[in-house]
Amino acid sequence: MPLFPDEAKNAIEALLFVSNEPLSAQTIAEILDRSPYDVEVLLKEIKADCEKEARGFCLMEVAGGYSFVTRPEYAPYIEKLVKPRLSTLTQAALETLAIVAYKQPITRSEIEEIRGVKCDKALNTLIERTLIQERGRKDGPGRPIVYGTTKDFLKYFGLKSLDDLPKVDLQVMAKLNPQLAAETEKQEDTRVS
Amino acid sequence: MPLFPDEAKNAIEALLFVSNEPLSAQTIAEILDRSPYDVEVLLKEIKADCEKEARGFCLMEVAGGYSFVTRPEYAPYIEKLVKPRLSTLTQAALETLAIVAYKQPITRSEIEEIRGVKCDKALNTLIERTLIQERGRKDGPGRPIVYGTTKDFLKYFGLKSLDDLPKVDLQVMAKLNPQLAAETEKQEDTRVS
Amino acid sequence: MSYQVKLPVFEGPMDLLLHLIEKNELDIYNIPIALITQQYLDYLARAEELDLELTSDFLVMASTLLAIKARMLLPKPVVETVEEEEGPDPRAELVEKLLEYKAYKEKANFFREREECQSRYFWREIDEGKLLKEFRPANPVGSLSMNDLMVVLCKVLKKVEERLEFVSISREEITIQDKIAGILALLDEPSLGKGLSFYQLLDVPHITKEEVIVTFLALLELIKLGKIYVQQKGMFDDIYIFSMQTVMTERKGVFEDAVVS
Repeated sequence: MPLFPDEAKNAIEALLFVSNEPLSAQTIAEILDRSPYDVEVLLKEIKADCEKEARGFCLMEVAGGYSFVTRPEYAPYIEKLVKPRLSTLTQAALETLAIVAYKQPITRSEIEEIRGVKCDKALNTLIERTLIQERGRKDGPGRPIVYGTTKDFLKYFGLKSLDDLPKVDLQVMAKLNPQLAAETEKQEDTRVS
Repeated sequence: MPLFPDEAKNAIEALLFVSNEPLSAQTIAEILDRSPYDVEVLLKEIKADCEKEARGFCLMEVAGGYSFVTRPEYAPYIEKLVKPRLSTLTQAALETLAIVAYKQPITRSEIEEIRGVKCDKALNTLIERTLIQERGRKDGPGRPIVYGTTKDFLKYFGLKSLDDLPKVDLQVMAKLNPQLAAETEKQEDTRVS
Repeated sequence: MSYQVKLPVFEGPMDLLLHLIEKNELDIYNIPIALITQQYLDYLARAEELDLELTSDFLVMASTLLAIKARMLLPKPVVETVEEEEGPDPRAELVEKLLEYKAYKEKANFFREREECQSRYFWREIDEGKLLKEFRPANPVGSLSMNDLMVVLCKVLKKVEERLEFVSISREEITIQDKIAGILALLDEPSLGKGLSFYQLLDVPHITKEEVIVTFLALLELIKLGKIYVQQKGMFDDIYIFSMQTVMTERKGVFEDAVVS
C-alpha cells in the first residue's frame, strides 16, 4: 500500500537517517514501492526544505545516491564532539590515487611505471582506507592484480560519480608539443578524427 | 563568540545528527559555549519543530540526554533497508573471518600480517555480529588479545563443531607445482632452463 | 663544520625532474639535457652528503639521463632534408613520461582540495550494534557457506605467497615431463566437471614466465600425443582441457570427427 506523498517524504528522511551509505533513488523507490521518479521529486523537496529551514544538516548528492551530512559551517563544533578524523592523505597516496582513479583498472607495476617509484605503501594505505580495492586480475603471465576506486572514494571526495572527475586532457599537451603535433599530422591520413 | 540563537539551534541539530549516543544539555552547552539553560530551551524548540513538521525523525529524551531517532511508524521500511546490509559481510570482514576460523586462536597483528592490511574495522564488525569473540590473551610481550569463532558462527554455517570445517585443499596447488612436491627428486631429462 | 642545509624531499625521480624544469623555467619539450643531468646529479650528491635515503629509482633515472645525454652528443648523421626526417629525439620518451606524470600530479592537487573541502562535512555515525539489536537478521552471514569461507582463505593464502615471492629469488627448473604428469593427474580428478580451465592452470601462486611456457609446451605435447582434447567457445574465452580417455568413453562418437580432423 503506497504512502501519501508527505508520509513518503518522511519515510525517505527516516531511511536517510539510518543509512551509512548514500542511498540511491532506486533503492528508496524499491523499499517504498513507488516510482524512482516520484522519489527523485521528493528528494528534491527534502533538499529544498533543508536549505529553506537552514537545518543543522543538508542533503548531499554523492556516490550515486543521497546522504544527509552536517552543514560545513558547524564543523568546528562537531570536531569537538566526534573523534578526530583520519589524517589527510600523503602526497604519495594522492598521486597514486589519482592514477588509479583515471586509469582503472590498473596494476601496481603500471602505476609504478608512471610515478617512477615503488607504491606498495601508498597502495596499502589506500586499500586500508577503502578508497581503492582489488578488481580482479589482468589476463596474461603472472595474472597481476588490478585496482580500481571504491564507493568510499566517491564519498571521501564528495563526487557523484567517476564522471565528476575533471578531464585529463592529454591532447592539449600533444598540441603544445610541436614534435608530437608534427607526428600526429603525419599520421593524419591514416586516422579517423 | 557565541552564536545567534537560530544558528545555535542548527549547531545543536548538527551535533545531535552526528552523534550515535544521546547528548546531554551540559555537553552541548560546553561545546557551544552557552548556558545549559539556553540549550535546554533550544532543545525544546527542536523537539517542537520535529513534531510540527512531522519529519521522519524526532528528538527523544533518554537517559543521559537527547537523541534523534527515526519515527516508529517507519520501522518496517528501515527494516527492509537495514536487514540485507546487516546480513552481508564486506570483503575485508569475510577474509578476516576466514583467517580467524582456520587459524584460531589468533591475535589481531597476526591477522594483519596475513592480510597485509589493518583490520580493526573488520574485527569490530565480526564481534558485533557475534561471529568471533575474544578468547583470552596470548603469552608473551604485550599479552595481546586472541580471537576465536563463537557458537553462533558454528550455528550460522551449519557446523557441529570446528572439526567439521572443510579441509583447505592445497593438493590441487601442489599437483600443479610438481617441482615443489618432488623437491628432492633429481630429474635431468627434458629440462628447460 | 656544521652547516644546515635544507634539501627538499621529492616523491621520486620524476618529481625531482619536474622541479628542476620548473625552477629553471625550462621548456619541457626542449630540455637542455646536459644542464638538467648536472643538476639532477648534484641533488643526488647532496642527498648522499646529508645521509638522505633515496630509493634506487633515483639512480635508475640518473643512468637514463646520462644515456640520453650521451646519445645527444653523438654526431648526427648528415641529412640534407627537413628536420622531421632526423632520427627520433632521444628525449622524446622521457618527455612523454614527464608529461603523463605531471598530469596526474596536478590531479593529485584536485583531490587534495576536495579532501580539504569534504573534511567539513560529517556523516552520521551509525551504531550497527544498536541496529542489530533492533533488526536482528535471522542469519548475519546471509547465504554464505563454509565453502565460500574456504575459497576466501585460499585466495588470501595465495596472496601471502605472492608477497613472499618478492623475497625469494631461488631459481626453479621445471620439466615438461613433470608438467605433463601434473596436468594428467588433474584431469584424473573425479570432481572435474566441465573440463580443466586453461586460465586456472596458470593461476598458480608464484608462477614464473618460465613455468607458463612449460605449461603451454606440455599442453601442445599432450595434444600431439592425442591424450587431451581442448575446447574454446569463442575468441578469448577460457580454453577447457579434457582427458581424451574420458571424452572417448563418455561421449563416444560425438567428438570423433574433431579428433580425426
